[in-house]
Amino acid sequence: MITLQEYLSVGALLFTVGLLIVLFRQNAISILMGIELMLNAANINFVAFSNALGGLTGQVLAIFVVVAAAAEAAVAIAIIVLLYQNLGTVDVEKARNLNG
Amino acid sequence: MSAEKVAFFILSGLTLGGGLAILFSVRLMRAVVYLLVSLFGVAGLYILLNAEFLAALQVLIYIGGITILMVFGLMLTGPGQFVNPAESRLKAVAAGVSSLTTAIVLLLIVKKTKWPAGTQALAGDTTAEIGRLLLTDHVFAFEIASVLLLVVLVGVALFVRLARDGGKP
Amino acid sequence: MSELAAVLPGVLEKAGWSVPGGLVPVLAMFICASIVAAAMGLSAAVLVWAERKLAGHFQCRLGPVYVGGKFGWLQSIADGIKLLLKEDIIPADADRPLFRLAPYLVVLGVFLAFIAFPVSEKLMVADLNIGIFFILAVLTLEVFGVILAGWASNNKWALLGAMRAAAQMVSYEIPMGLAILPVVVEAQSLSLKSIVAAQSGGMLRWYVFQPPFFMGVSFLIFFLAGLASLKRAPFDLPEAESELTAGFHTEYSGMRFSFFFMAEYAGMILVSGLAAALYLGGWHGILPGQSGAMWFLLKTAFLVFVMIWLRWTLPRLRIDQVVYVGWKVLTPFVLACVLGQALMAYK
Amino acid sequence: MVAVEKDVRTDELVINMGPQHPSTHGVLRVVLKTDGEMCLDAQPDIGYLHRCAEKIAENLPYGQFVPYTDRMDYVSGMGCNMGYCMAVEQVAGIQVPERGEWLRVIVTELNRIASHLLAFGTYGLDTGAITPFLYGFRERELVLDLLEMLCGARLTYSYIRIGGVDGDVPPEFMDKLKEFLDIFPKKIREYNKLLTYNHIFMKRTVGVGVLPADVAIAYGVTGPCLRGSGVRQDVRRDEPYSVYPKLEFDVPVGTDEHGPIGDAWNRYYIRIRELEESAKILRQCVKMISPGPVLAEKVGRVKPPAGAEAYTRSENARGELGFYIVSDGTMTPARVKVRAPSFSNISVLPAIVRGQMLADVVAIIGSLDIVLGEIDR
Repeated sequence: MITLQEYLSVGALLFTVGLLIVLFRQNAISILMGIELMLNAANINFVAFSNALGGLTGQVLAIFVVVAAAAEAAVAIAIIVLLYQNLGTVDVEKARNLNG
Repeated sequence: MSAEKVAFFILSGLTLGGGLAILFSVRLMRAVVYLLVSLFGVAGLYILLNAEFLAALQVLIYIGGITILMVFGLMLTGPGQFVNPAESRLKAVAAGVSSLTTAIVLLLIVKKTKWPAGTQALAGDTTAEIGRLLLTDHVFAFEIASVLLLVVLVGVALFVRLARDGGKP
Repeated sequence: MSELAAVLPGVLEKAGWSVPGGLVPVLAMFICASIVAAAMGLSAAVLVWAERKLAGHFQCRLGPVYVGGKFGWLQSIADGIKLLLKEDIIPADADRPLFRLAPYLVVLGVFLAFIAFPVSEKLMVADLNIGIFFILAVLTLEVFGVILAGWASNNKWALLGAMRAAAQMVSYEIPMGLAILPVVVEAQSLSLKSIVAAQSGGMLRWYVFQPPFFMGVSFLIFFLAGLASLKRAPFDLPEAESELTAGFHTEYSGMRFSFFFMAEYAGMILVSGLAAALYLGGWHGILPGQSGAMWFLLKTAFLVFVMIWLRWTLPRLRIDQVVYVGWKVLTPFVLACVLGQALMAYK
Repeated sequence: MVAVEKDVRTDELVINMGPQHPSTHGVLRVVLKTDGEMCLDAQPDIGYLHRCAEKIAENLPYGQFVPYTDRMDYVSGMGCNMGYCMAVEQVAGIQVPERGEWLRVIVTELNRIASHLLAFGTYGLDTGAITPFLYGFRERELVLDLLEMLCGARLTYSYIRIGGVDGDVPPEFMDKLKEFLDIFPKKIREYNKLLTYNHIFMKRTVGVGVLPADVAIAYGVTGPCLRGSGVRQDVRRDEPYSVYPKLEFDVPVGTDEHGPIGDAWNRYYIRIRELEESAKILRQCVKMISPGPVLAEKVGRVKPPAGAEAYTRSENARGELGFYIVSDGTMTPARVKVRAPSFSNISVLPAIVRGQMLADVVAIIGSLDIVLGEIDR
């Protein structure tokens, strides 16, 4: 028997790992990976709650998160490719001219 | 320890280990493979949580879609991008500290809150039930999601056009 | 698998082996896995031989004749031994771990898909209630393996092959997935067992022949898209021999190369079998009341034959034409089919 | 604000197609500059099969160079034999007997059929269809059997000698030839059904690699490639040699029936039509040939007068094959220059591949039907 707490801990840790990747890495694709991990962490929590409470709403929400993640990844990759074509880099530290 | 528990530890190990491996890998392509491992672990956790449909969805969308998109992104952003540049020390420390704080806070919340114990069995065919829910209770969100996808489709098509014309609209 | 797990303790007891109760499901799992793996390898070997023999006859020649006496029936075993004994070459600048990993991923994808493969009512590893969806999901693993293989080889031809594979799969997964929907709408289930069960009662109950033929059209689309996702001719661009030498597996040799081969042939069986189960009534016979694994295997074999036939007859499409067909021909048609079937089900 | 580099990066990939590649038809290397699947530039790099044939010719007695010509266009060696022998005969003033000329035409036309069948089969391979190759080889086998009856060789014949041909045909040759000519039209219809009018094949080749007539002429393209662009040029008709004036045959040219004139499909289809024309010529030859000597008497050692020179043109399977010979009055020529059709044909490649897809490059190289032995010599 695995308790809800254990699942939530995994979710929390995965979220932290994702956050670490986003903060540590400068490469835009790496950052995207970190964001995906964070979204997955949220999904684990949703599904764990769904399982614990006996409703399917959590799973439905998780499906929406997956949809959003897919959409986000598509746009992000398109932006990254465009960034590379215009600036010749995907290093977010170097692509500063949006800072003004 | 029951078989379920063993499976849980293996799968969470895969999930978190894959995530950490992304953090420490220097080659981006390998990072994508580690991401794959991590996402597989999550799919396994879904199965443990009796969410088979979501597990299959996870594999289909993440592995069949998002990781492949990332590989595409890697291929299209040139060979120079495979190795990450070195980070500044200050930034690393700041990132580490803030992440550690987040982790501690989150874990504390998980620990301190009184969660409902045990699980409630889900009745019948969850897949059919999810479908029903999507088109009844959550039909508004469903429509929003489809509009979102449409917007993404159009937006990405526009981006591709921009990319082909050399960034000029 | 659950049935195997139920009878296993008795069998073990008779044999005089004592196995702790908790290990029985694990043991059953291993047995099933080895059966699937063996069946996959064996069927791939048989198919390689059949393809060579058929290709020979399509081309006014004999095909293999010597190995094993008559008909060269041991040819693919000989080929397998040759591939096993061949030196395993990894290019100097390849990404070694990924290069090694890729063939396994490709095989794993197909292998996992066989778990829900419905040979007959009893002969099925597991009847998952998301059966068909599960198969579609794990098959994407193969795509990733192919891309990884192309990338890790550090060869420009392989990279181009991988890019083609990715573009092709992305365009064909969608019609393939959508083509299943009319059947799912009609059967009200994702489980392959119940989908096949809904088609019992003779040939006219098969989904292909159901008027107004939305499912007949989606059968054709499923088969074509399946062909494309298997990278079989005329959609064999990722491994186009005359253009990309061998595409994503240019740098592979020996056993690793044969893994790609095995995945392709097992995939042929998988797609044909799925088409047979989804649209052609699976294990149900032509007349009402007939059923059995034989029927399923016959239908699968026929579809595999069609695949081989197409391969040795048609030239190869170009990548823009492949993508065009996927997005602008198959997808609209299949969407119309889904819509039509949904409207039919609504009334 | 940080200045942004404005130069747009284009991700060009430079690929070496060859010298070891299944569809370069030999040891040709093409340096491709691609953007994804799009081919921006292609530079053929030749010379991997260079064997100094022209230099060897300067050091050998005239008659001994004949076997080397087999190895130039090794797919239609008879044509090369004939071109060289014609040049030597002109420079040394040797008259070939009537039957010798007839046999020369028979064997060169047979060899043209064999060569075009190979082109047909390999073009199928280039576009991804494997079966046409074996269908083509089925009939090519019959032709090679016929040629084997004459000289024992199936590839490097050296059957045509200075002053005529090596020997008369065996008695059963003519019957076998008639048999072949009877079944051949049916087989050509089969090829058309299998490949020429296949929907996918036409999608792959129609409108691909369009070579306008003026560009083709400017690059010196000859043979089926030039005729595919709609130029009715054939040395057999324009400047008839041997017994061609007595024969009736058409010179097929490209049409805009299915797509633009001068595309890969037209170049391919010209070869199929030429199979029919060659068969027509052979049928006339079988009827019109009469008994007699096949080799000029007392050819012996050829020793042309000093300063004599000759340039002969002949229509080989790939286009106009020219031999230029200068004599210095010794047993060996002072200079032999070969005008190889494939050499000119491949030179047009960069002009027509720009902006085509990678798969089209293969289709275009295949439609040019080059033989590297001839390009490099």
